[in-house]
Amino acid sequence: MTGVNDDVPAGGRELLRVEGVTKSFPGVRALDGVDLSLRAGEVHVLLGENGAGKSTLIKMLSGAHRPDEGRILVDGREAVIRSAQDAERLGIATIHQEFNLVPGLTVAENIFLGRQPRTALGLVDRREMRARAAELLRRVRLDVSPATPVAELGIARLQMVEIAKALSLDARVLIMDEPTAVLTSEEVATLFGIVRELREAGVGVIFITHHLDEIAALGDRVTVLRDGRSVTEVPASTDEDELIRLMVGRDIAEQYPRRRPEGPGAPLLRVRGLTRAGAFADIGFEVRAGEVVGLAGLVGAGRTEVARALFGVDRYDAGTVEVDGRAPARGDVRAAMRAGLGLVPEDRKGQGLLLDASLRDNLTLARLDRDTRGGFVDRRAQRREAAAVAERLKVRMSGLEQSARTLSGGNQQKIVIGKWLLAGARLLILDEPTRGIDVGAKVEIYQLVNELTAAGCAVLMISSDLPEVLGMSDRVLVMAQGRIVGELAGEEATQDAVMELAVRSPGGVGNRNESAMEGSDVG
Amino acid sequence: MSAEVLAAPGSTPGQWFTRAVLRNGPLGGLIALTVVMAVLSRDFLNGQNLLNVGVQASVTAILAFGVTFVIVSAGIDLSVGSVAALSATVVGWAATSQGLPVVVAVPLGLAVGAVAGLVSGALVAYGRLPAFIATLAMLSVGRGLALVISGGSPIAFPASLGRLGDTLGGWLPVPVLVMVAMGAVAALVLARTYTGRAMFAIGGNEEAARLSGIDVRRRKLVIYALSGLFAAVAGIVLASRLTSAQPQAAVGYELDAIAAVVIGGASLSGGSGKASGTLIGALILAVLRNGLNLLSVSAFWQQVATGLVIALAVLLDTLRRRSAR
Amino acid sequence: MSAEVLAAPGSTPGQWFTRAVLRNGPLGGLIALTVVMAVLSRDFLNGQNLLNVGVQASVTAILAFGVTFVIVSAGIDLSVGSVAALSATVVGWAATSQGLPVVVAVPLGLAVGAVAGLVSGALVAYGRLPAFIATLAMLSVGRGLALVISGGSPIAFPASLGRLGDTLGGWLPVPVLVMVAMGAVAALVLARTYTGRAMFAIGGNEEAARLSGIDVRRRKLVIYALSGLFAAVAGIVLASRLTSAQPQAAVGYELDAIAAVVIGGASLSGGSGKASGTLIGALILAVLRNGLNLLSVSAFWQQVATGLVIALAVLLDTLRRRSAR
Amino acid sequence: DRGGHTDLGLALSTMNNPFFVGIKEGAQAEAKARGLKINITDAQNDPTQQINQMETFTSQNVKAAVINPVDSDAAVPAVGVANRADVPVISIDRGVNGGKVGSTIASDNVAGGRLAAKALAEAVGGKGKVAFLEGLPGTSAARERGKGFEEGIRAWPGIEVVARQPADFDRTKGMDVMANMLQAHGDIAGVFAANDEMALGASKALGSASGKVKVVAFDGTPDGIAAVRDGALTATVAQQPRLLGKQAVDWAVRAAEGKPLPREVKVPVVLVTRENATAFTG
Ligand SMILES: Nc1ncnc2c1ncn2[C@@H]1O[C@H](COP(=O)(O)OP(=O)(O)OP(=O)(O)O)[C@@H](O)[C@H]1O
Ligand SMILES: Nc1ncnc2c1ncn2[C@@H]1O[C@H](COP(=O)(O)OP(=O)(O)OP(=O)(O)O)[C@@H](O)[C@H]1O
Ligand SMILES: [Mg+2]
Ligand SMILES: [Mg+2]
Repeated sequence: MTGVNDDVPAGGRELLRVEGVTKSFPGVRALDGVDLSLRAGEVHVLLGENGAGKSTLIKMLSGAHRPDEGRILVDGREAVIRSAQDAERLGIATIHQEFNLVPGLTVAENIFLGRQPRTALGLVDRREMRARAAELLRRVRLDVSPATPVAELGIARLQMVEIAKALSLDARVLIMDEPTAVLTSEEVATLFGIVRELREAGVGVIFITHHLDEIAALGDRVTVLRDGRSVTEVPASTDEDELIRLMVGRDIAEQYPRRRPEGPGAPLLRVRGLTRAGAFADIGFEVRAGEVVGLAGLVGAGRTEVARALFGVDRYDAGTVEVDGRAPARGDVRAAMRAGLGLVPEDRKGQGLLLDASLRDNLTLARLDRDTRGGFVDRRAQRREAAAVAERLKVRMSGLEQSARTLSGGNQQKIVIGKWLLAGARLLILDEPTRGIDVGAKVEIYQLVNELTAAGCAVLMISSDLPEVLGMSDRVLVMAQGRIVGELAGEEATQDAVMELAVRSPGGVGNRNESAMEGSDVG
Repeated sequence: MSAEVLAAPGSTPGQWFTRAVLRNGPLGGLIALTVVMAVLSRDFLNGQNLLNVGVQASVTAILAFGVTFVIVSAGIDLSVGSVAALSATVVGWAATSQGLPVVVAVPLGLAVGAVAGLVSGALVAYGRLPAFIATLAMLSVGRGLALVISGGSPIAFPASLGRLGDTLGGWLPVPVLVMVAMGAVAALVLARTYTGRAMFAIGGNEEAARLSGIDVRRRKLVIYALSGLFAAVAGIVLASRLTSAQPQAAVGYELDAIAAVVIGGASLSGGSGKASGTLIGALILAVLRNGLNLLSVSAFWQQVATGLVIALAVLLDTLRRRSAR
Repeated sequence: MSAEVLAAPGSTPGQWFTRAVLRNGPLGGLIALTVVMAVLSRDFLNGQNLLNVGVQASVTAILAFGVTFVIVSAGIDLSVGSVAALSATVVGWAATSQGLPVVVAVPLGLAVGAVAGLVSGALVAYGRLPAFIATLAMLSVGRGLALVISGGSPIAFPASLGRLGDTLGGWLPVPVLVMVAMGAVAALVLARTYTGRAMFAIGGNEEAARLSGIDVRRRKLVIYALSGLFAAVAGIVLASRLTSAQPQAAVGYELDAIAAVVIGGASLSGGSGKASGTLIGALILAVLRNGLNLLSVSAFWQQVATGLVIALAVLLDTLRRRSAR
Repeated sequence: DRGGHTDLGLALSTMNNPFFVGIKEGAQAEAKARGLKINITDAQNDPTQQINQMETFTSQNVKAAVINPVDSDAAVPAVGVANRADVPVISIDRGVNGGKVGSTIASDNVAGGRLAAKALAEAVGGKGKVAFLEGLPGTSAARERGKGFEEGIRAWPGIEVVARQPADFDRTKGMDVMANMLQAHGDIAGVFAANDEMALGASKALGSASGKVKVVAFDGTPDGIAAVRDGALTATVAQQPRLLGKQAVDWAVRAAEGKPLPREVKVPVVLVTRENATAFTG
């Protein structure tokens, strides 16, 4: 797909202007004199590594944070944005990087949270609210009832609800912080369609993404942030290598630097007939020492469920799991760990980290037993081990006592992986390992995968990022509707081949519409 | 979900019973307990006794409705027993000691309750105190003030207010009516008002609520003030029943109220809760106490039994939810 | 952080004071309160009175150390007062009514405390009850059992155990020694044992702890059992001071214990807490009560003052953390 | 004045009952009349707090201390605190089972219980079913009054105690427990409540039946006396809390002066009925 914008000098009058904005958190200067401008009818992409300050910048515009210095101008007039209500009044709508949905409430109520339509008596008008929500859901092509509690939705659908919520504001400025990180190509295509319509209607859009390919497809201008400073502003048609260089300050030779060790080793993991009613059925595959096996599929295909069952988090109804010829007990995480498995979960913050604990405690958590002698923990050994692994992974931190919450996404992910290195895992299951992680940090994680396989370990990599699966896997398994529908070895694994399998129902009949295929072109 | 229909054709009574309990959660628990009591004591299932149970549940239930707001918004209110006593004491003091008319004294008492709640709310919202601590402090302060105002002795309640504790037409107890009315108000607030929906939003995900433009701090003020207001109503009903305001009334009622809310199916981590559930929770506690008295269970064993039933009731509800998955 | 050095050269005493309080959190609060009391009452700052404060803090502090474990793991334990009374009653019953030797009676009492905790823990870990409800049930059951065993009357404590409530060398109170020893054990458990580190992990993020191979449910059993065990020790110290086991002892102490833990800087949402902070929290409460008594503040106003100081102490700590950011 | 000096200490078991408030007021009035400074503390029914408060008194160097024990056994260490500091101790309302106590000033709970039994039996005409509302389980007042009542009622073979339930000395509980008892025992002729508060609750629960069912109470609080006057209660075994408080101060002063003291001072309990209610002043 070609950018429609390459030659059109996009945009009209200036809607928004940020001048010399500075913001510090304890120990970090997150923003340092940042400038940005947004015109009506343009898509302005913010680009930068993890921790560059993108989210902090947009939080100034949405009223979540106040700048320490600098000014924000809306329609040329200085604006003080103290709260979400102020932002709303100024016509600014924001989709934050973290979901801001209330699990117990319905889709309709989440969309109109804090702005529910009222009846004459001042009570919430549910009928009106549902009708208006249904309209918005149609617009984002989300096929759920407005009365569904959002707790029942998967992560991609949550993101679409967030988008519907932002659209409901009819804002003049729409800010989207990594909206595509959790979407599949199909939904990305829908989203792009909506953004283009808005651009036509004169809305100014600020768009943050780590997927470089989306920039040319959608953007008009790009502002690159590095270490809290705005480095430069370039047209969106700038080529990817140049963007990477601007963003990370150096060249990255290869985005997917997979180095496969000589010859496949002995089978490490063997799964046969694994089934759990309602989640997945008859899953069988093998992973050999030194291999990276990719597990591709559309969101909701059941990949996460399989990973959790393998690792003993959830039970399964039938089937066998063997690690190194031995079968760890079902539904027992500790048995799976003893057998040599490790799981890097898709929800890094919710399931991977003790956000407020130190990096030392996080890194050594999975080997707490081993560091314990006679009930007492060898804290000195823990410190030594944590220091060694943090150094090996090149974690950017102020020290081992820093809390995990204050690290950037990529460094947080390194901590989770480091935890399993210290625990001695030989087969690592990575579930969406680079979701929301910048190009530079991604490459570091891929290099780590290489190191692991070179040392005789193996990796099962679940990812919705097709180029990543293709670029890093030695073999690709494709799941659809809870079953493995195909296996593609190295050279046969192309985007088209994977997508064709992924959208096919296990019965063999394709049931997805064309937009899925169209969306896959984006990558 | 707790209102699902009891439909189970073609099963034995035992199966039916188990299923009824499991399907209907707190209501099932209440029914089960009622059946057990009716079987054990022939005095239990008669109209007068059931009205007694209603009266005995009323104060706890009214307190618990207010606490429901707080718990739905992921807070907790330990001060309701003290605030109830303080409000009633203020009414008694104003009406009896100061000779103010009842139409002034009662609104004054209600205002005191709301202000006590407001103060707790301000400590939580603006002082960022954990709700447990802010309301624990208010528990102590409220009780102290009630004692100071009354000098430690009960204050007679004006006769006109005593009627609040009486019966209508010789049989329908007014406290039960007040309980039902306050329950209806609580249900309406929770389901249909802006503040009610904000309670669910704040309890479910406070950050999301804030970023969606809900003024979380101001809402918290309203939530705790409502809890204080309900406590004041409960205190006035209690004092009317006794025809005197007791500064030491309602000691420890906060734990009963919280237990009623949780037995009624609300989660202490916020985001869920229903007025109907809370009513059922309060009724379960009242049926239990009434039944144990009817059965002449020894005082000591009554405490043991109460603990067991509280644990059992919530356990059943947890089981039900898990099996519903 | 609370142990930072008090270094503030070149500032007025007022500034120094504010800064000392703000920098040192709970310790700062304790120092401030002590200074205030010393200024207001000349009886406060003498050796004997300070030892009295230590003794008066001891039971709350020992209970609070146990509760610290539970709060660090994001739970709560409302049953500690009841469990303390139950354990002491069992010791009295075994030693006095059954004539068992003290070396049998005391371990029996400790075991009863641990088992009561274990039961709460099982309800939380396997029954998935909210800790608030499980331990509220245990509060009721424990008290009931203490009354049943004692028949409602106090049981004399054997003389040899009475010494636990006495002084060593005529001045050093044994309860203070026990408090310090249990505090050291608690600090060691929290900082250096597997279970202690697991408490922080479970409290920090239970799901992450489980996915990192910590057997969360079994650890919860241990955590609540420890809390019960500490409660038993507190109960025995309390009964030794009274030279008799009182089935109605320690009513409401759970709220004091929880307040001590939170005043000491722990978060009720789990993942943080220190034994030293808890000790300071218990001392703040004891200094406050002792000082108010010394100042002859009326009993009613004492309750008001206690509430205010609890709120203030936690407010100061919250302020400190915000300014430290 | 940095707290100034304090002459006397009075450690009350609780103030959550008008009876103890009466003691407090009697003591306060007497101390004021004598120009003495008295520190009155409230242990909230917790014997440990009582020890703490005695320690406070010794820190204040009081000349004498009065203790109103939460529990007779558990007060021994509290008395020990004063003994060690050579502060003379008077106990009030309840005895102390050990330690060195100058005088015990009390109305006799056991005797009062017997008196109540007699009054109730006579009121119901020597026969019929009666119910008993007990005090807070585990407290000495509940035990002793219960003991006296059980002993006393045994002398009346025509009377059967058909129900016995605690209502924790609390008016609300008194009302609720009475209502529940009436369900199981609609035919009772009389009730003994171990304090006025519970009796007032019970009489509310009896409602229209309150004329027929005789209620005998204990304490003689202002509310209780008023209820006897109105006929809501049949009788109450009145203690004289103000007198107790006054005498406590009297004897404490004498103790401080080193004068000899009697071991026991019995402040009589008085059966207050409709006839003498108007005349009675606690
Ligand atoms: N509330 C906060 N407290 C402390 N530090 C913060 C806070 N929010 C952000 N930071 C820090 O500010 C810096 C910028 O963070 P920000 O979230 O803006 O980065 P980002 O560019 O959005 O990164 P990503 O691509 O990972 O989303 C980081 O160092 C981050 O750790
Ligand atoms: N907690 C849950 N309750 C109910 N259904 C769920 C739950 N979690 C997942 N599901 C459903 O189970 C199916 C498999 O979801 P799963 O998350 O395993 O898919 P996935 O292939 O891993 O997708 P993703 O790309 O989001 O990781 C989906 O239909 C999903 O909606
Ligand atoms: Mg970001
Ligand atoms: Mg997944």
